[in-house]
Amino acid sequence: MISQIPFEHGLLLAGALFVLGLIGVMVRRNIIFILLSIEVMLNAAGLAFVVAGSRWSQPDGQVMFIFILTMAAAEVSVGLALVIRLYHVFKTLDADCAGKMRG
Amino acid sequence: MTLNDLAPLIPLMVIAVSSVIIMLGIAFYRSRAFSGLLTLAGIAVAFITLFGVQGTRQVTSLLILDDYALFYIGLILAASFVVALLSSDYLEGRRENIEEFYILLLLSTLGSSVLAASTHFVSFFIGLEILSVSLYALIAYTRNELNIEAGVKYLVLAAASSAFLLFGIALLYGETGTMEFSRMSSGISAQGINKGMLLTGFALVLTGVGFKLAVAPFHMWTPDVYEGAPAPVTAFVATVSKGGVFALLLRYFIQVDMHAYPSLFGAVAFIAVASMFAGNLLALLQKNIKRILAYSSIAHLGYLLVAFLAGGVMRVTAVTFYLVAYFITTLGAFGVVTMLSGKERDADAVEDYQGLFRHRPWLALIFSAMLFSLAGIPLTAGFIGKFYIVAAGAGSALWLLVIMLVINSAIGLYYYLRIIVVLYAQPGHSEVSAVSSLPLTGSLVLVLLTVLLLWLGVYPEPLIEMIHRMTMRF
Amino acid sequence: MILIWLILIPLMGGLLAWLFSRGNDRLPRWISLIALIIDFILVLLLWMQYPERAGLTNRSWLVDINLEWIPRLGISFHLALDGLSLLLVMLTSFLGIMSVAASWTEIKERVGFFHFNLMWSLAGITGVFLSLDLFLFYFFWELMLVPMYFLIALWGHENRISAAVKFFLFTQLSGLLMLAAILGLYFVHARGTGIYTFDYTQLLGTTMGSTEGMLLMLGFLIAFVVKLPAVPFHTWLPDAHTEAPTAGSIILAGLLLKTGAYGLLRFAVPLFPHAALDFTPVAMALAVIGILYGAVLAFGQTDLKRLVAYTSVSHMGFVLLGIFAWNELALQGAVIQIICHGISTGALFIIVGALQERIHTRDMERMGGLWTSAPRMGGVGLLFGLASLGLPGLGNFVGEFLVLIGAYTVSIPMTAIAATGLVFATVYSLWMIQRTFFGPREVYLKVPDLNMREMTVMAFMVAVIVWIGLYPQPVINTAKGALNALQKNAGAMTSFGKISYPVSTGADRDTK
Amino acid sequence: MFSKHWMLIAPARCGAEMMELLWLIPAFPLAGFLALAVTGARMPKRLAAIIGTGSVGASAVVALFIGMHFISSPPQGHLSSQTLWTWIEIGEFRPSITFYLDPLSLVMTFVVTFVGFLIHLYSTEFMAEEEGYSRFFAYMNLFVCSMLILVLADNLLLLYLGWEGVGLCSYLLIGFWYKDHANGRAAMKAFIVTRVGDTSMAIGFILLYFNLGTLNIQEIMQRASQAWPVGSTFAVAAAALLLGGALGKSAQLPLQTWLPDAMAGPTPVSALIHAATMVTAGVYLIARTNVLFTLAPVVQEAVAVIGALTLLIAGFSALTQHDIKRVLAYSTISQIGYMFLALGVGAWSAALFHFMTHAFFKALLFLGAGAVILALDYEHNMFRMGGLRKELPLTFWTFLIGSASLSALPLVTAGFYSKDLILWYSLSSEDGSPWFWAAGMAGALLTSIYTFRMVFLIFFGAAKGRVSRKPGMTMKFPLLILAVLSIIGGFVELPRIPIFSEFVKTALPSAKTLHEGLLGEGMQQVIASGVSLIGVSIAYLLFLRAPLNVERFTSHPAGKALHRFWFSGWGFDWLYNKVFVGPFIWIARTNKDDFIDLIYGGMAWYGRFFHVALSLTQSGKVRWYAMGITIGAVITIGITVFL
Repeated sequence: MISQIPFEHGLLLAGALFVLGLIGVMVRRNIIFILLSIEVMLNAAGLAFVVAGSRWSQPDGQVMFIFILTMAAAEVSVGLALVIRLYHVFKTLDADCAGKMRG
Repeated sequence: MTLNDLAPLIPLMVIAVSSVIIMLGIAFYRSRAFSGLLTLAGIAVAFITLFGVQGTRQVTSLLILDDYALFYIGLILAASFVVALLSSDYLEGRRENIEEFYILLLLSTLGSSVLAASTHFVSFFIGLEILSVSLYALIAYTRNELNIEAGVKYLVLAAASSAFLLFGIALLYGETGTMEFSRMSSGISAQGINKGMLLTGFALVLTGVGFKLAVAPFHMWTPDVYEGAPAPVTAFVATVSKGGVFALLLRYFIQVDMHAYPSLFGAVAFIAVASMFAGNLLALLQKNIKRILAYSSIAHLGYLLVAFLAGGVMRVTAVTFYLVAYFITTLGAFGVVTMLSGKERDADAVEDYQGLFRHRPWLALIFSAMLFSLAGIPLTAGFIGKFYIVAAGAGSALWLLVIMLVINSAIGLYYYLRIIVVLYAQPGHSEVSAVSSLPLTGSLVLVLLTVLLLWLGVYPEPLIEMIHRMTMRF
Repeated sequence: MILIWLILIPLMGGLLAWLFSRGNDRLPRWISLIALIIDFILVLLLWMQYPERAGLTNRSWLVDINLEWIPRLGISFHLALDGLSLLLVMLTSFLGIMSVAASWTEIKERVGFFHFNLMWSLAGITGVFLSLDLFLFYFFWELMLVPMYFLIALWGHENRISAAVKFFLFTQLSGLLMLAAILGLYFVHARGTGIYTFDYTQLLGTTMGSTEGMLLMLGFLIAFVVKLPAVPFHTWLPDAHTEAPTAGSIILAGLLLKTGAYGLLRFAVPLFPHAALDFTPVAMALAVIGILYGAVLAFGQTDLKRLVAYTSVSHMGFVLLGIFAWNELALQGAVIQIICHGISTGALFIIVGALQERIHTRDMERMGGLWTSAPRMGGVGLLFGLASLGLPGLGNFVGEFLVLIGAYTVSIPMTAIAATGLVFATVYSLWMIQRTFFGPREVYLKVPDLNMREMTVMAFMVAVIVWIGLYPQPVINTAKGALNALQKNAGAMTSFGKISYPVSTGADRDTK
Repeated sequence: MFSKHWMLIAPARCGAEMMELLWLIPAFPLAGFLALAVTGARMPKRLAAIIGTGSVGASAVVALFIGMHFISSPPQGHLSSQTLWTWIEIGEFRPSITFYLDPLSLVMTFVVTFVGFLIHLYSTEFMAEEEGYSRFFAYMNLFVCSMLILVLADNLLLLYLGWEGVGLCSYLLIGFWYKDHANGRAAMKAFIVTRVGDTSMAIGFILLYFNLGTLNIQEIMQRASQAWPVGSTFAVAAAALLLGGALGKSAQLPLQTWLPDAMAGPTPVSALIHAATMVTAGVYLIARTNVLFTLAPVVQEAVAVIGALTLLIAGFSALTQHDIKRVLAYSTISQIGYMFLALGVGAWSAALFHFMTHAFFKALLFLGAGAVILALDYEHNMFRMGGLRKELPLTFWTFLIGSASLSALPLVTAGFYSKDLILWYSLSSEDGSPWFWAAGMAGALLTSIYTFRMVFLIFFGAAKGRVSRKPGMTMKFPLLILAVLSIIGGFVELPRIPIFSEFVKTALPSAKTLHEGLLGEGMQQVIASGVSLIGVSIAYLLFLRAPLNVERFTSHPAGKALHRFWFSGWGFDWLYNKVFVGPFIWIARTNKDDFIDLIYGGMAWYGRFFHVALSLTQSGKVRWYAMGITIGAVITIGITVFL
C-alpha cells in the first residue's frame, strides 16, 4: 500500500514538514518552541528516510528513523537540562535574551 | 560480523569501556585524580592498540580501519589526551563535580573516532551524534552564564544542522538506494536518477558537515561557542570535532568522486572562499582572543578546503599535514589561554595578554610560536602546512583559489601580528596575567606542543613520509 | 660547511646574546659584535681564496653544499656561494657589525632580545643570499621578516606598530605570491621532465608557455619589487625605515632591500628569460618612475629619516634599471649600486640615529646649524649626502654611471630620464644637508659631536665608499664570474642583453 | 689591492723622468686637503695656512718644472701621459686614472696652480678672523686638486670626477658662511643649476662611449673624425649634450643665473673659483673636445650665438648692480661669453688666451674688491663707498690696472690683446659674422662703462665709509703680482708674434680666417681701442661728473622698469622660479604624504569596513544564526543544483 504512494509525494510531505520546522526555529522566540520545531525537522528527515526506504523496499530507512528518534530523545533531554539552567540564569525562556556574546 | 571483526575495533572499544569504567567508578568513589588518570590511561591504551591493527580491515559495511582511519583516530586521540591534560587543572575549583567531564570527553572522542572510520551514512550519523550530544554538555559544563548561552546556541543550531544533514542523506539514499559510500558512486551512475534531487542531497549534506566544520556561511555559531565554552572545551571543539568530520568528508568525497560534479566543486569552492574572507575579516579588529581564534579557525578551514578541492596525490597529504599542524597550533594556542585563565573568567581579552613577555616570557614565546604557525611563518609547522596547501592548489591549477588564499593570508597576518605586538608591549593592568604559578602538566604539554611545532617546521620529512605511506594504501 | 657556519654563527650568537642578557646589558652587545666579526672574517677569508677576486678564472660556484631535506617533495638544503653572493654576504656581516656598533647606546631596553632579533634577521638575510633551493630560499625569505618585524615593532619610534605591520603585510603578501609562482614553476618543470624538484640549477631552463612564463615571472617579480622597492609598491618603506630603530633602518635599507635586487638577479630573470625580456620596457619604466618619484618625495619630507628613506626608492630605481638592462656594464653597475647604497644609506641612518639620540627629534624644521657644535657629524653627513647625489669618487657614482651606460643600449629615452634623477638627487641631498647642518644655529646650543665609537663606525664606512669610488675593480672582478654565469643562463635562449657596439664603424654615415 | 698599481706609473712616452712627477701636481693639494680635513678645527691657524698654501705652492713649483721641461724639450707629439691605475675595467669599458699633459692642459695647470697659490696666500690674511679657517683651506685645496684633475684628465670619466669635484667645492665655499640661510641657498642653487648641465654632459659621455667605444678623449677625437661625417646626428647630439655641461659650469645662457648669487662666498673664493678657474671649465671642455664641435657646425654656431647673447645680457646687468661683487660676477659671465664666442667661431687658442688673461685680471679685481670690502667692514654696496683712492693706494692702483685690462684699454693691458683677438676672429673667421663682431663691440663698450663706473664709485668722489682695516703684506703681494701679470700677460700673443697660439697649436687647431677683405686687423684694433676709451669716458661723464643724469633716467618709470629688469639679470631667476622651482616645490610639498599610499590606505579602510559590516551579522541571536544556516543551505543548493 505504501509502495503505491510515489516517492516524490512522500518526499514533498517530508520537505513541507522540514520547512515548517525550520520556519519554527527561525520565528519562535521561546526556547521550548524552538526545540519543538527542531523535533519537527528531525521527524521530517525521518519521514524522508522511511519514504526512501520504501522506494527501495529496504528496512534501512526505518532503521534510520529509529536512530533518529533515539537521537532526538537524547538531544531533547540534554536540551531540556540546558533550558532549565538557562531559565535559572536568565530568568526567561526567550532565546533572544541569551545573546550576550556577539560581534 | 564475527568476533574476528571485532579485533580491529579494539581501540574504539577501549575508549567506550574507559568511559563506562569511569562512570561506574564515580558511583563508588569520586576522585578527580582517579578519573583523570583513567581517562588518560584509556586514551593511551587506545592509542597503543591502534598499532595492533594490521592491514585494512572493513568491519561490516559501517566501519573501516585502514591506515587513513587509524592515522586520524590517532590524531584525535592525541588531541583528546592533550585536552584531558589541560582540563584537569582548569576545572579545579570551577565546579564541584568534575569527574563526569571525563566521561563526556571520552564519549565525544569516541564519536569523532567513529567518524574517521565510517564508510556508511549510518555510522556517520551515529558517530556525529555521539560527538554532538556529549559536546552540548561539555560546552555548558561549568554552568556560568556564558557556558549556558553557548551550550544552548550550539544545541539548537547543531540539532537543526543535523536535521539538514539527515534530510540530505535521506535524499541521497532515496536516489541511490544505498547509504554505503563505496556503493553510492555506482548508484549515482545508475540510469533514471534525478540529478536535481541528488545534488540537493549533496548540498544538504554539505550544509550539515559545513556546520560542524564551522565554514562560512554556516559559521556564525563559532565565535559565540568558542567564547562561551570553557577554554579546554573550546580547544576540543576546534580540533577533535572538526578533525573527525573532515576525515569523513575527505573519505566520502574521494569515494564519490566529487570532481565529477562541477557544481558541487563550485559550491565547495564558494564555501572555501567565503570562509577565508569571513573568518579573516571578522577577526580583523576583534578584541577577544577566543573569538579571534574562532574566526581564524573559520579561515583555516577555508584554506583546508582549497587543498581539499585539489586533485591528485597531493590532496590527502596536504590536508592531513595541514590538519596535524592545525591541531598542534590550536591546542597550543588554547592551551596558553587555558593556562592563563583565572577562576572568574577565561583570559580571553586581548588586554589580558599585554606585556605577557615581561612576566611570562616562555609562555609569550610559545604563544607567539603558535600565532606564527597560524600565520604560516617559517620554522613552524604552519609554514609547511600552508606551503603544502598552496602546492596542492598550484598542482591542480586552482590559481584563483590560491590567489584568494594568498590575499587572505595577508589579512590574517594582520590580526595575528596585532596579538603578538601586544604580547611584547609594556605590561598593562590586568588581573589575569598576574596568575600566581603555572600548573606543571600544562606547561609540559605546551613545551611538548611547541617542540613538535618547531620540529615539523624544520624537519617535516618523517611526518610527510608517514602520511604518504598512509595515502598510498588509501 | 663554511656556508652553514655563516648562517649558524649569527643564529647562535643571537641565542647566546639573549640567554646571557639577564641583568646585563653589555654582554649581549659584545657577544653579537664578536659573532658578527667572526662571521665577517670568515667571509673575508673566503674572499681571499676566491680566485675571481683578481680576475683569474670564471668559475661559477666557489662553495656548494647540498643536503637532503624533504626528498619526498624534491626539497634539499642547497647552499652555494658565487661572487655575487659573496659580496652580498660580506655586505651583510659588515653592515651587521655597523648596526650593532651604532645601536650600542641607543637600545636600553630588552637588550638581549634586541640582539637576538638583529642576529636572526641577519642570519635570514645571509640564508637568502646563499640558498639555491627555491623552497629554502622562500623559507629564509620569510624567516628574515619576523625578527625584523620585532625590531621595528618593539624598539621603533612613535608609529612603530602600524609601520611594522605595514612592512610585514606588504612583504608577506608579495612573498606568498612568489610562493605560488615557485610552486607553479615546480609543477611546470615536473610536467615537462617528470622530475619534482625545487633545485635552482635544475629549474633553470625550464620550458614553458609564454603566458605561463609571464605569470610565474610576475609572481617572483612582485615579491622582489616590493622589497626593492619599486613604485607603486614602495609605500611600506618610508614608514618602516622611519619608525625602525637605527640598527633596523640600517638592515632594512642596507640589506633587506638588496634581497629584492638579489632575487631579481638570481631568480626572476634567469628562470624566466623570455618573460623578463618581454617585461623589460615596463620594468624599466617603473625603475625610472621610481628614480624620479622617490626623489620628489624625498624632497618634500620634513622628517629627516623619512627623507633618507625615500632616497632609497630613488636609488633602488637605478638597481632595477640596471638589472633589466641585463648587460655586463649595467649588471656590474647594479651590483656596485647595491653595495654602495647599502653603505651610504646605512651611514645616513646612523647619523640620523645619532642626531635623534642627541636632540630627540627628526624634524628638519627644528634642526639647523648643527655644524657649529658637531662638525665631525656634519662632515660625515655631508660626505654621505654627496655619495647619495652621485658624486664621482664615491662608490654610488660608479654604480649609477655604469647602470646608465648599460641602460643606454636598451633604451636611450629611459636612460636620459633616469639621468635627470641625478639632478633631483642633488636637490634633496643638498636640501637635507642645508636644513640639518647649515643655517643659523637653532635651539640646540650644544650638541655633542660623534664620539670615538661612532667615528670608528663612520671611518670604516667612509673608507669603503671611497675605496669603491676610486678602485671598484676588486668588487667588479668578484662579481664578474657570477654575473657572466647569470647572463649565460638567461641569454642561452634569448637575445637578452646582447649588445652590439657600433664602435667606429661609421654605421650612421648614411643617417645624413 | 691597488698598492700594486699605485706606483706602477706607465712609462711616459717622452721617457723623461720629469713627466713622471705629473701626479704630484694634484696630489699635493689632495694631501693638504686630507691633512686639514682629518684634523679639522684642532689644527692651529698658522699651520693650516702653511699646509693650505704650501701644498698649492708645491704643486705650482712642480707644474713650473714640468712646464719648463715641456717647453725646453717637448715630448714626442707634444703630449705625455701617466697612468696611475685602472679605475674600472669591465670588458671594453676601462677608464683609468690617467693624467694627460699637452699644451692646453699645461696652460690650464699653470693658471690654476699659480693663480691658486696667490689667492691662497691672499686668503691667509683675508680669512684670518674667520671661524673655520682650516675648513676653508681644506675646501680650497680640494678645489685645486679637483680642478687639476679636471684639466689633466685623459678620459671623460676622470674629467667628470674633477668636474663634479670643483662643483662640490664651489658649493662648499659659496656656503662657507653656513650660518646664513641665504648663503646656503646660493650654494645649492649653484650646485643644482650646474648639475643640470652636468647631467646632460654625462649623457653625452655615455653617447660617446656607445658610439665610439671609448672614453679616452684623444681616442674619441680620433675615432669621431673617422666615424662621423660633418653634421652627423651623433656628432651633433654629442656636441650639444657636452655643450649643456659647459653652459652650466661656465654660467652661460640659459644656465647663468647661479653665478651672481655665488658671490655669497668669501671673496677669495669668488676670485679663484668663480672668476679665474672653475667657471672657465666649460671653455676648457669645448676646447678639449673641439673635434666634436667642428663635426657639429650647428652646435658650434650655437656656442657662438650663446656667447654673444650672454656677453651682452650680462653686460647690461653689470651696469646696474650695486654690489661690487655682483658687478664682477656679471662681468665674468660676460667675459666667458667672449670666450664662448671665440670657441664658436673656431678661434680655439684665442679663447684659451682670453681665459688666461681673464684669470689674471679678474682674480686681481676680485682680490682688490676683497681688500675694499674688508677695509669697509664687509660693505658690498658701491654706493656706500667712495674716495678710497687715498686710503688704499695700492689697492686703488692694482684695481685700476685690473679694470683697464678688463676694459681692454689699448696696448698696455693683457685684456686688450686677448679680447682683440676674439673680436677679430668673430669677424674674420670662417664661422664669424659681422653680427658677432657687432655684439662683441657693443659688449666691449658696456664692459668699459661698467668697469669704470665701479672704479669711479669706489675710489673717487667723497669718502662715505670709514676704513677700518688696511691690507697687509700677504694681501698686497698677490695683488701686485696679478697686476703685473694683467699687463704683461698679453704680450705672449702679439698680433705679429703669436707665441701663445704657436705653443698650443698641437692641441688646438688654429682658426681659419676668410673675410680678410672686410676689415683689416689693424683697423679693427683701432675701432676696439676707440670703443673702450669711449666707454671709459661715458662712465666718467655719467658716474663722476653728473650722476644726476643717471638718477633722472632711473627715476623715470620706463627707465626704472628697465633698470629693474637688468638689475635682476633679465628676469631669468623669476622665470625659473615660476617654471621650475615653484612647481617642483609645490608638487613635492603637496604630495608629501604620497598619494599612492592612499590606495593602500583605501584598501585598509575597506578591510575595516567589511569587518564592521560582517560583525553586524554576528548578532548573538540564535534564531538569526539559524537563519544564517538556512540561507547558506539555500545558496549551497542553488550553486550545486543550478550551476
